[in-house]
Amino acid sequence: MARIGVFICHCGENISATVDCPKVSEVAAKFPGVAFSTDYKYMCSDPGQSLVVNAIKEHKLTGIVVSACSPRMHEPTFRRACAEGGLNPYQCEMANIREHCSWVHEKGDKTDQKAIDIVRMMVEKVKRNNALLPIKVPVTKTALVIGGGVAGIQAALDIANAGHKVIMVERDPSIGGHMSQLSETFPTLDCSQCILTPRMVEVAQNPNIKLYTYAEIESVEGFVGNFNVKIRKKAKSVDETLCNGCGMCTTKCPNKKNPNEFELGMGNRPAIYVPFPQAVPNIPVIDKTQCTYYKNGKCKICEKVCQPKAIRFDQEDEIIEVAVGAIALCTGFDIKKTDFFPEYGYGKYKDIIDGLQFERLASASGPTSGEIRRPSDGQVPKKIVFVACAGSRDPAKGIEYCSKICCMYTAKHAILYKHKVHDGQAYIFYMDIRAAGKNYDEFTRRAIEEDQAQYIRGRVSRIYERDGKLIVVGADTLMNAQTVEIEADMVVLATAGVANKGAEELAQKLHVSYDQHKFFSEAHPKLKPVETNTAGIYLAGACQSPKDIPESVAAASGVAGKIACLFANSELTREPLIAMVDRQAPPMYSSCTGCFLCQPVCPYNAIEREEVKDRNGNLVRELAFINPGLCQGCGTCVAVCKSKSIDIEGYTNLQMYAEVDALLNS
Amino acid sequence: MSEFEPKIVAFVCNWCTYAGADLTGTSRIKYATNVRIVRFPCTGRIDYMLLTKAFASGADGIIVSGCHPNDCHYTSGNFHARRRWMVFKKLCDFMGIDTRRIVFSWVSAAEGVKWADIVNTTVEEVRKLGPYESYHKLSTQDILA
Amino acid sequence: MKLGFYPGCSLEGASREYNESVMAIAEKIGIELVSIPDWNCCGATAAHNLNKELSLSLPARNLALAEEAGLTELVVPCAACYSRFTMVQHELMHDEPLHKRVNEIIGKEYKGNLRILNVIQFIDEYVIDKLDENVKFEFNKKVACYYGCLLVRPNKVLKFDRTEDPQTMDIVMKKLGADAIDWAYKTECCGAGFSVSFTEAVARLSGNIVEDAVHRGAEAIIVACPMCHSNLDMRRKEIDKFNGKKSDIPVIYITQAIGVALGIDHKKLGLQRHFVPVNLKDFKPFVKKEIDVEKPQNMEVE
Amino acid sequence: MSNPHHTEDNTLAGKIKKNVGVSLVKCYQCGKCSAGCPVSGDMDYPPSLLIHKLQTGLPNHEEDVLRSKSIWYCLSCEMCIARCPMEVDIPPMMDYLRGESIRLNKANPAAKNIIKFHKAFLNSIKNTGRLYEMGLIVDYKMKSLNMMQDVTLAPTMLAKGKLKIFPEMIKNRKNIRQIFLNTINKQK
Ligand SMILES: Cc1cc2nc3c(=O)[nH]c(=O)nc-3n(C[C@H](O)[C@H](O)[C@H](O)COP(=O)(O)OP(=O)(O)OC[C@H]3O[C@@H](n4cnc5c(N)ncnc54)[C@H](O)[C@@H]3O)c2cc1C
Ligand SMILES: Cc1cc2nc3c(=O)[nH]c(=O)nc-3n(C[C@H](O)[C@H](O)[C@H](O)COP(=O)(O)OP(=O)(O)OC[C@H]3O[C@@H](n4cnc5c(N)ncnc54)[C@H](O)[C@@H]3O)c2cc1C
Ligand code: SF4
Ligand code: SF4
Ligand code: SF4
Ligand code: SF4
Ligand code: SF4
Ligand code: SF4
Ligand code: SF4
Ligand code: SF4
Repeated sequence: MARIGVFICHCGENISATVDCPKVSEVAAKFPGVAFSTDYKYMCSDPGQSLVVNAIKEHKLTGIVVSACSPRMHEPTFRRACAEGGLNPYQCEMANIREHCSWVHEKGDKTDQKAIDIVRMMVEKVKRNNALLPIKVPVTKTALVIGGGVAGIQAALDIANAGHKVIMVERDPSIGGHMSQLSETFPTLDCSQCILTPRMVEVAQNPNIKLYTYAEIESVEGFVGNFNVKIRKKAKSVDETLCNGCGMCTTKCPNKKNPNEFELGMGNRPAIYVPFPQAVPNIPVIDKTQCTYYKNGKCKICEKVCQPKAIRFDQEDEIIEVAVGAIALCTGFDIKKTDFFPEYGYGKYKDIIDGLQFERLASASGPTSGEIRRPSDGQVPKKIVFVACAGSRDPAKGIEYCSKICCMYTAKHAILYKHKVHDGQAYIFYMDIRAAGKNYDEFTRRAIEEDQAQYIRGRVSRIYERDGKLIVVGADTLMNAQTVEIEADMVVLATAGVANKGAEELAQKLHVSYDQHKFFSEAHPKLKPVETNTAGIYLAGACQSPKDIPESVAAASGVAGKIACLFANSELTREPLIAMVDRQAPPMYSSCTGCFLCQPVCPYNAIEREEVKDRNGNLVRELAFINPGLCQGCGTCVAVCKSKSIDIEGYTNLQMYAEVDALLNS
Repeated sequence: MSEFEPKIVAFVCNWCTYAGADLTGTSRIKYATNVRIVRFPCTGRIDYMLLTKAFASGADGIIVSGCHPNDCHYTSGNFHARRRWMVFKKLCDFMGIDTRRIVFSWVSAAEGVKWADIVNTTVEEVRKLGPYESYHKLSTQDILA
Repeated sequence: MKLGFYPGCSLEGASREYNESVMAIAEKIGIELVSIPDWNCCGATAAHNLNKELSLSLPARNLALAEEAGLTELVVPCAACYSRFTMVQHELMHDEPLHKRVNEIIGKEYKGNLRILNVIQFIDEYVIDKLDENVKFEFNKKVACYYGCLLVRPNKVLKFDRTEDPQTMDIVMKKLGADAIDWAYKTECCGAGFSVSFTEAVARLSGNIVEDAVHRGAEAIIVACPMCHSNLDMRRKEIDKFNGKKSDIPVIYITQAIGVALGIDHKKLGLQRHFVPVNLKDFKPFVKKEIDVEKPQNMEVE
Repeated sequence: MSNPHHTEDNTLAGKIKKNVGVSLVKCYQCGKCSAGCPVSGDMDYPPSLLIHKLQTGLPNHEEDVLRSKSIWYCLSCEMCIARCPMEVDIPPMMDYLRGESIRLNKANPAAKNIIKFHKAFLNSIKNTGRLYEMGLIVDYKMKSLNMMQDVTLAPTMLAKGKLKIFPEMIKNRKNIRQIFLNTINKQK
């Protein structure tokens, strides 16, 4: 006979302000099978939990229903309390009367009735709960880091230094990400390359890190502790084991006029190239779309000049399979290009550039060796306009969020500009200056007070070109919204930070969720900021939302800590809420008909064929068998099985039917 | 007579719509009280016989909601759910079950507002259709009563 | 081939030459334009400045009459009328109660089955393909194509070309052999219907337009709207006064430009009616050139 | 989304929201509209400032708006809405404000001619079904008493064949009068 305990939580006033908790408790006490019912101010508090523990012991309860917040919040808490009271932890259910009731309805009878219904439903369910034992699975203590920007580099180094193996996969020929393109970095103005390059080299030299550049994720299977990953290593047309990075090939390649991606089109590179001088690894790749040999069969000059004979025109993509226990997603972000702005000329004016292009102009290793010169004619701009929030905070353009980093880098640009062009004047059109961080506001003040940046509060309406000048038309909203027209020599748009190319496909391969802007979603915005909803997959850096370097690095170290915790045990305990095909002794009796309709629907290939043999070893029949290590408990097989031979713990047929029955027959 | 209050049952997946409905709560967005939510691990788990069961036990309308296509926590559960629903719908039409009373939708964990909208519109639509008496009457209890 | 036609008041009066040139090229390529029987004025800015329902009803009556007459496509050369018609159709089709009310007011039923074309769309769909075989002269002039506001805004409703830096007229003119320049005032407002009541503003706004076109070396401004035309042409005295210098750049309708290239008599195109004299001479015989007529990528049109 | 618990918004901004569906709370005062507006220099309050005055909901600011020149100088050119990041639809708001300004007898004196021109224009349509330009000019001059304006324009137009001496009349003028009676003339 079931003896169920019901605990109604007030959640301070969060529930009790709209739901009559004592009444619900009273009604619940009369439900068949309920042996004990009470209400309390904070069920999750220590006294609240003790109340549960004591009630289980005192009233010899066989199951409990905690009617409180969402099970997504406190189910583990009360399962623990349940276990402490001496019950199996899975004899506990939560009735969600906060998120699904008190917070979404007004006070009144209907709301009370709904709360009562929810409780009744869970009472009926919990009566049918089975005692379950947690499942243990082994953990492969190797981490996969996807993306080799500053976030990926930090995560990889931290994990490797904790003594675990790391595999890093980077899409480009070199690691470094966007930080390697920056000139100097706010809020301290250290040289980006100077602080990043040593870390890049550390990655290459750390014996615990295996680096695959020019590589992408092909597929991911498995689950926390046991992922199987296929990596596609794209053909570089260069044998990495032979190449010594001498650079003869790149200097001698006659095909030099290809737009340089690293310089954002503001320079050229040969068909065989290393993206930038400090690249890690320092091994060139041939761009097959541009190489003369790949295009029309002639040339091969690089092959001739390469002394170690490292050029391999017939090299093919390689698929590498690895087993890893955890994955860190660090694929970063990108920024909108200037052609995104109709009112600023659809990208047709050469001297309207984006922030990254300005970083390259300001960088000592950039196309102008650090002199600020405009792309059209190489002149030094004497009047320069920076446009903040270009595309950000602009629902009409589909980007309603603030890109967070651009206020700061625009102030930085104004400072760098003034340091390089002493008689130049910088104007910044802005809406708000968002500089919340340690020493950040001080930094923007410095741009204004020391480096004479003129901040004009208003959005630019239009930019057009006339007689070699860019006419920037804005309004000054602090001056009666009067029109301000500036004849500029160059304009820098602080374009919106957006999700990286391919983020959506990658998320789908990994089964992690992402928001409407294709940024990856964290499991909880406050309390699980570096976890994803998929166990064993973590995220760090700008792939989550635009982030600056300190934040990206902090998150990356957070991820490394999480992964080190995961790797601290050789076994992982998993929730036993998985599916099973029914089996009854004696030998292998089952209602399973062996139709195997269930097999193809399982997303994790968890359903296997089990052979039933007679004494003589002859095959009698085949039955479905679910591998408990692989099943993730989605329940799809349960729904397709026509003979109802599969059931899933936590959501058994009996439980679900009982719930539906209980809901409405009031 | 007071207005007819339809009884709506929502079959939702744990990862997207259940979390979306949680978000509706955390955002304090108000909606009609008529709905009762049943949590499933995935829409793929939903056995459509449960829909007829729900009608039999007095539901006037049903919402089935899970992750958006390609966003299923288990990759493809929601596709299988859709596919089976196509088949089941034909069966329903054949059996004379009013499929206008079954609303399919996608609500992600980020769509708290959408969840409230879906509940409210479903309640209004079903209110227009009236109580599903023709079905309820056939449920065993009534026949025996 | 028959298409519906709404001339609108200005084409019957102050902008006769626009009407004449539309008719002339339509005739040349064998399209019959059928006017809506007993059409009325669309109300223009005045109506929607003063009364919303009136501003919906006046155009709606025309649309209903066109439907009654069995027309399915309606060419509306005046950009102002075109804008009013398209906006009204959009509003009525998206607001059921309003639609009902307007039908009651006009005492007719507009169902919403008309396709409304402005003159450039008309050219794009029905004229362009016939140009190569019919064009006699190459329009070898530097031209500034001026779109104004009503042809391209609001983009969400009109869904025609891109809002900033539109290209359709430029493409037509390039096909005729012209050099369509890149300039800054393509879609800036000329002062629209304020010609009489707020002349100073019109002089300034149109003045800036003329000045930029001249500054960049254009030999003609090409327009597709009678209001633009009358502001830029008939207000030239005020414009020159505002700019402090005399300008003789002619303002011609795109239909006149096509007519000229087709070899139609200039009188028949009404070129003599302009305030700023039009002296378009020295045309070379037309040689078909492959020009890059790719529509620009960034079209915001769905 | 407005919160059902809030009391009804009786400010002018609230009425704009209710009557023309334009939500002024969305405007975050970026000034892009004012920067692009071709006549913002003629206006006493450029569009963004006009909106800000309404956002405050204070009677003196609302009064300023209804008595402003701005609402009459707006050309309905749609430049503002074409570029507004928050899609605040200013032209219909202007239409509504003009209506209110006339209704409450608060129209700015500078708008006199503009209103007279519009009225003369509509008169022509009401009488003939179409715009009779010659009549319009005469009517407008009578109304505005601005006899000398454009004295040279009309003769040149006549000479170029651009002005008709006699009005065109549509057949079903009754229908047109009906439309006027059901709309604008209903107000009185
Ligand atoms: C103009 C500008 C100026 C800035 N200035 C500063 C500053 O002064 N100070 C500051 O703190 N921050 C600054 N930032 C921000 C800084 O660039 C970011 O914080 C930082 O780059 C984020 O690092 P990340 O590793 O997360 O991403 P990224 O730097 O974007 O690196 C991501 C890496 O992942 C790789 N990748 C992407 N997709 C895949 C895939 N599918 N498979 C494998 N690899 C993949 C990429 O190739 C790249 O190497 C600036 C940003 C911009 C745009
Ligand atoms: C008015 C207000 C509203 C806020 N609202 C939000 C919000 O809505 N959302 C949000 O995300 N954040 C909010 N915050 C910020 C949030 O409170 C902080 O982010 C968070 O509390 C920081 O946590 P902490 O652990 O670092 O520090 P604290 O919360 O300050 O905790 C520090 C602890 O250390 C103890 N301690 C201090 N010194 C010693 C010592 N010498 N030895 C031993 N123990 C010591 C203290 O007693 C305290 O318990 C708000 C902050 C304020 C002030
Ligand atoms: S258990 Fe949940 S509902 Fe109760 S007090 Fe804790 S958080 Fe609030
Ligand atoms: S020449 Fe050969 S060894 Fe030298 S960088 Fe090129 S591929 Fe490497
Ligand atoms: S073969 Fe290709 S990469 Fe090598 S030198 Fe020639 S063009 Fe350059
Ligand atoms: S960080 Fe500053 S510039 Fe960038 S979007 Fe936010 S407010 Fe605009
Ligand atoms: S669907 Fe059911 S009966 Fe068919 S093989 Fe799978 S478990 Fe057995
Ligand atoms: S519940 Fe069934 S379908 Fe889902 S993972 Fe487990 S075995 Fe596969
Ligand atoms: S452009 Fe839009 S958001 Fe900006 S001030 Fe004008 S109305 Fe407000
Ligand atoms: S519609 Fe009116 S307010 Fe808007 S830009 Fe044009 S003139 Fe200015």
